[in-house]
Amino acid sequence: MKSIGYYPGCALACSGIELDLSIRALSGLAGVELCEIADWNCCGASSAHSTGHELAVALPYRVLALAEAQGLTEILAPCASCFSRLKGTLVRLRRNPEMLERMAGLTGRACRNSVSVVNVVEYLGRLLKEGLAGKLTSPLKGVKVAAYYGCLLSRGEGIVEGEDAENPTGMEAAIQAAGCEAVPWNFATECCGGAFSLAKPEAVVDLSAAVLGDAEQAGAQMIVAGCPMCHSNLDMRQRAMSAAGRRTRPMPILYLSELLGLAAGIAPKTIGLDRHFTDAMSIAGRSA
Amino acid sequence: MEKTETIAENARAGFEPRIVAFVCNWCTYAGADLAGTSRLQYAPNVRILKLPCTGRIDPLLVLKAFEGGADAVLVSGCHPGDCHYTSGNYHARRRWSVFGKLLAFAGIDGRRLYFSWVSAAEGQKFADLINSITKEVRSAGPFDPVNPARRRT
Amino acid sequence: MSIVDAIRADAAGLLQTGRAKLVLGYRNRQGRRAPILLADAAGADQLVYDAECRQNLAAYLRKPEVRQQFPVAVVAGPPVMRSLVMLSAESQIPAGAVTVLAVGENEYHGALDLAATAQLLREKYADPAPDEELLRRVREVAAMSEEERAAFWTEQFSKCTRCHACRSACPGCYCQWCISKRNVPQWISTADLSHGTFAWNITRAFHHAGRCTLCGACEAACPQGLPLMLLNACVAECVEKEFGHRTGYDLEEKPLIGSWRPEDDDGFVR
Amino acid sequence: MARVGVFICHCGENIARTVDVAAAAAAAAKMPGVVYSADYKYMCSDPGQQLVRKAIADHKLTGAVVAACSPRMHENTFRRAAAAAGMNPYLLEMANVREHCSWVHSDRAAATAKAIDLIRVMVEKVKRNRGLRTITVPVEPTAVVIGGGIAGIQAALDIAAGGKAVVLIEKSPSLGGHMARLSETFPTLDCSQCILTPRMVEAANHPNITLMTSSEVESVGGFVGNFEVTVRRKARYVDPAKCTGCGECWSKCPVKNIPSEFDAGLSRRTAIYRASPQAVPNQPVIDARHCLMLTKGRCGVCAKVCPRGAINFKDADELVKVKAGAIVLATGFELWDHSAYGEYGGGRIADVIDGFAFERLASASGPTAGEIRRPSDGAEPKTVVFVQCCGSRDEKAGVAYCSKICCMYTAKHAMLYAHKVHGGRAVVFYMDVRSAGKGYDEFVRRAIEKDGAEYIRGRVSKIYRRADGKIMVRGSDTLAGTPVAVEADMVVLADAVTPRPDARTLARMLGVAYDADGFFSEAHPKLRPVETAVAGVYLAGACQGPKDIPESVAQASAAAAKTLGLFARPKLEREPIVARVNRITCAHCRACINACPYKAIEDFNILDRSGKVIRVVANVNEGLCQGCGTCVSVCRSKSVDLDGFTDEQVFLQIAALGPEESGVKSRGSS
Amino acid sequence: MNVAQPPTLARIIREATGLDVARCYQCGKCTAGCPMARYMDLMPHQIMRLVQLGGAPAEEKLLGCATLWSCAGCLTCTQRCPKELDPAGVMDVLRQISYDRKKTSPEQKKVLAFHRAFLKTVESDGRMSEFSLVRRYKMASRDFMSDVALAPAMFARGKLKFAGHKTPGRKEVRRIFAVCRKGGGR
Repeated sequence: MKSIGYYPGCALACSGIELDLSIRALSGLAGVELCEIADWNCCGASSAHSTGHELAVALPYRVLALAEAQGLTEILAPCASCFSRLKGTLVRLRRNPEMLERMAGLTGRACRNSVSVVNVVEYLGRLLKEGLAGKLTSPLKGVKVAAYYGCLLSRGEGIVEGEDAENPTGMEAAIQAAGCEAVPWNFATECCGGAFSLAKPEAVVDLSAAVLGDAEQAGAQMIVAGCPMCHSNLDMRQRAMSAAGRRTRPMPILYLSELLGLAAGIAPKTIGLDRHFTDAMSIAGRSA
Repeated sequence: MEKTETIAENARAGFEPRIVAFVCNWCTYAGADLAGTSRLQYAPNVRILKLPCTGRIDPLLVLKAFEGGADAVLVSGCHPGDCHYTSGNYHARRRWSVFGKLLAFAGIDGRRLYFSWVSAAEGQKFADLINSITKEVRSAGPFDPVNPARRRT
Repeated sequence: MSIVDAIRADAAGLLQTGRAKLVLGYRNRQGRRAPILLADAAGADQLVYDAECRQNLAAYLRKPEVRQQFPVAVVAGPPVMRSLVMLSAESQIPAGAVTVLAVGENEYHGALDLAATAQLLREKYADPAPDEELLRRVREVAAMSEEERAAFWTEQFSKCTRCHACRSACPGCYCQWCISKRNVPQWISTADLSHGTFAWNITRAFHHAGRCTLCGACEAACPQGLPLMLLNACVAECVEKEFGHRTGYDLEEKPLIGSWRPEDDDGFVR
Repeated sequence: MARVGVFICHCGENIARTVDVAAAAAAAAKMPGVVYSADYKYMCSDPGQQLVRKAIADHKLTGAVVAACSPRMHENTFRRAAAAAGMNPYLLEMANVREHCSWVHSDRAAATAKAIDLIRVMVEKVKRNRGLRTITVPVEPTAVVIGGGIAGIQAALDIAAGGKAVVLIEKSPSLGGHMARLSETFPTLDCSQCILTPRMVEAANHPNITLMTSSEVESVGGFVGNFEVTVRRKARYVDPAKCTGCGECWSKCPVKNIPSEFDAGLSRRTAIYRASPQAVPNQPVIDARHCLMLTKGRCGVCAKVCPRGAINFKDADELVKVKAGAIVLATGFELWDHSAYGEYGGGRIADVIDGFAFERLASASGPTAGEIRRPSDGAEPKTVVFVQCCGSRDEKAGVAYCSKICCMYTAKHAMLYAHKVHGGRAVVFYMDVRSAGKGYDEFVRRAIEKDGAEYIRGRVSKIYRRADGKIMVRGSDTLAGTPVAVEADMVVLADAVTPRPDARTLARMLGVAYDADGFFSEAHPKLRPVETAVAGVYLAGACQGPKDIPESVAQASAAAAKTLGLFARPKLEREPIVARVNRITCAHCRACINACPYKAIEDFNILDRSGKVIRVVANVNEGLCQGCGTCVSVCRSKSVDLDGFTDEQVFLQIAALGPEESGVKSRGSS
Repeated sequence: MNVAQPPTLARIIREATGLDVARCYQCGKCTAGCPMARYMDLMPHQIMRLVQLGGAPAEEKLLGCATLWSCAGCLTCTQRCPKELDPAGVMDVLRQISYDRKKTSPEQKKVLAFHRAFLKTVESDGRMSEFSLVRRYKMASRDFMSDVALAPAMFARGKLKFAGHKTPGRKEVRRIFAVCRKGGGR
């Protein structure tokens, strides 16, 4: 893999900035060029999906059409939500060519639906296989990690491929490559509350706390996530959780890419480890 | 519904196709029985000849039926996997596949020869099949009894 | 040593050693190629072989006078070799009864038994170059409208006198009691010529499904010049496309008509 | 010269309403060869049949056509009548003018014309019918019963009681099957082994029963009355003639850590072992995969301690051929593997067990002597959750069908638990309670009302083990409309009942059909539930579909009755619809031999006086031929023909529909 | 003989998703696994049941319920449905109908406000920026107090930026919104 199309998505510019930073750092290290799709737009996330059937397809369609027009064959969507919207649309259009035409008319952009979309777990897995593993010079020996997939990296028929939805294992190889130990636990694919962080914070606190609780019980010292939404819910809401009497000890939440970044000896600030709400810098100390 | 339609067309065409159906005893014959017990109406143009199994239905019998003056021939038996004799219909299917293509190549109109799977439970399918075939053959016109390889016009 | 010399040498050798009591080959007769049944090694130098040798000598194997002389040797190019393998698969050739003087595309492979012949065919002649001219003719007929095609064949079949030269020329037609000879009941009508000829020509083509090696002997033998190869080619193409069946490459070959696979074409069935 | 009689039935109004029967009778009378023609209100009635019999006799008929209902309805009736009148029954044919004519058309003219055609077709056929004689084949009065569970045992005992020989083949080293592993049985809670063990012993000792344990069917040839079954008797390394079952060997065997199949892995066994203390025959076998002597070539302790020198490490499999007239399939079932349910822990949680494991826990002869202890730590579970429909009725990850017995045994489990663990809490998640059966629903109610089982209607979505050891069960109560979470100490999954994976192989050997799930198919779902489509092969027990014990036993006895019925006559009569080869014209291309689904056609050598083979031709074995006629169609020289459906007959039938005859008014010339 | 059926929700769902809700046999596995169940007034299996039931009262209940707006779309129900149905997908369709027909119950104003704010942002900028999203959301929901504590920290961490990023193609995006609003390319 020399280069790959890149769809950062809205969150990676703000709340999910660490994901963006760490992905770019790792790609640089692995010598993979990220070609950001010019003029990309928001995928519509769950809002478009919740309120408008057409819109929920049209927005991702435009992104796919742009990517294709810019000669990209494969795009990385690190945000799990963007990933599932883009790939979901791609799969639907593949099954429904009639809709493909309608979208072309609706957006005024033609598209053969030829690009493929990969998520952050697949992408990092490939980087490791293609040589990154050898560059992980300062592994975090023996750190116990709970691999958290949440919903969008484990479920979705035809969207998440090559994973057992009830028992996904995609992250484990990466975690071991980073020198850590992936602990078995029960909430790897439970929901954190997702897009309700603003509208139903109480639900998010409730569900996220349960996730943290189980990870802690399983003896995990940190949780590794792939999705910015999960990350902000688990990371940002910990104070609210303790306020609600649901949590006592803080639990660092890292992106898988951050973990690998550390293991590769990249400076913590470069990958945004200092931007977390719940201290993660202490983890950096663990890397040999 | 179907019947009145049929009659109307007869009036127009004044031609009633003769359709010979070679069917197996266990599925299609029983399916036709079911059409009967369910009182499903269909065009009276078909004449059923019963054989034990589609395996027994030599494609050359089709030529005989044409020779005998049939305007079209239907061959029908058990769905794949349901054969009472386990594999007679599989044998038949392969023969038909070759024979059908050969006849088409030799200039026999596709509307003269039909193959179908009709199970003992598919009375409705049998009735619908006969009706649609009758329609098609009626549009194809009489089969030339003197010259099999030419459609009389 | 030229191919012909090699054939002559092997033929003579086989006859002398008694490994063959008879050699079926080709010779010249007034500048045309004709079959010869050679019993004496001395006559071996009459044997010839070239592109003109189109007659399928495997057809002679059904004749009593030949069968009584088993073991025999047959001069054979690839199509004839395939006929021999097919006949053996259909238990028409007793074990060891036939040695093949195998002539390939401008090389001679020597005197082989049938097993070796089948292997040779699989290794060197698995995909014979398609007869472009024949394919063109087939496409032509296939492209016709139904009416045109019907008219075309009516025209062709009307020429048939049912002399059955096609049958005699074809090694696959070894039934002493050919369906066309059956009277009770009568499969091929003799009363109604047009029906009879249609039935006969269709039946002949169909009975060779998965058995015809497109050797061309039938068409060559037809005094009326019926385009029999069109029908053969149509069937052969269907057989290969639908069932991946190639005739005459395997002594254990199961008959195409008379075996099946669950995944066989089902699309044409309602 | 043919003398055919035609008998046209009004079937009350059923035929007469749309078909002008009088006109039809008149037309029939004019058909060449027809010497008698009549119509009658109910031809199948006694006077109707009388009319047929009389006409056959009076007019010396050589053939008869009854134009009435479908032959499926009354062909036998009328053929019997013909026979009674001294005519060969196969000289009578039926023209189906009801199902295929009067009931499906309403245009009287068209229907009548068609009826006349159908009659003419059969008249033409019957002229060429031969008076066939039913084929008789000798019957070997020995039954092979495959499977030594309760169904197999019952079938074997009933057949043996009928005075016929039985060979009872069991794959495992002991009789008893699943039932031997049960604790109590519903709905009476009587002890399973107490009722089963005597029957096992009886079967083993019965003079008419030959018991073959550790044996599997290798291949099956032949046909009804004359099967040849090849059985592989697997090496047991213990000489049954010498072994007394004293137990010296297994008490000394050093390999002691093999999970016991019988105890669902809840206990350990040795490498030389017997399935259970009640095993029949009560003799050990050596498990070659674990025996040190057989794997590493050292040890041999059992041989040293055996007082009778019964151990034989050189023992090898042997193939035994059995001739049999009938075969009873009783191969039973196995439980669906719930590790396919990732959301239930994927089989990785020790205290999430299946029904058999619970049976063993509850069984007095089980690893815990009947005390309910959970596998992980042997603690007594205070809360047990029972989950029904685990894999059943799940088109996505499991099987689509209902496993039928789970509702009952789960109720039993809940009950047994309540009786054994006082103050314990039994929670049952169910979708529906299917308890149709004598005393069954009362039984379930008792579990709920007397023994306090908490029934919750809803599927379980997730089961996981918390760090504190509690097993969380997340289900729902669809009636209350709320999710329900239960903290359990042990979970029992009522796994679906599935056919044995090797049943398909056996089915193919026998030519028996099986359904999409792999259960053997009966010949008719209602009227022939015990037979298969293969004559002489019968079904008993759960190999045909989920069944409880009484049903299995009932079907086993039915299969035995069928078998005894078959054996009641020394010879067997079969429909004489068989293929025949014309030896003069056969070119021996072997196409028919290849095509025959029943391997009924073989080579036949024609010899000269000196016994030298002059020609080889095809030859049909009447006993094997089922009359499908596939061979007829593949024969190019038309040297094979089918009795009752000869080419000649079909030709005449076709001709009978020719333009000049056919009733379909054609080309407007009406 | 077919009498024209009024387009019931069941039919709309079949046409939109190809799912036949009649297949649901009410096992309740969806409800059992739903993380948001406790925030729902109708359980997922009850949603399926009411769709099966059909008729005006059932439809009123369905389109006005809180459940549609409490579904997190985590797909747990869909993943585990033994009848291979898609309760989450059914929710999506119902939610969209509820939104189009303006049947959404007032209690859901916060969720609606969020979605509206989100889409407004995307419509004007082509992309979403948390800042303008939060601003719009607070205005619409009148829910000023919650999470204000987080804002400064977010700014500090570069997780909230005043400058919402606008994409050049936003006009095009606006057109797409416009077209979809009037029933799209249908």
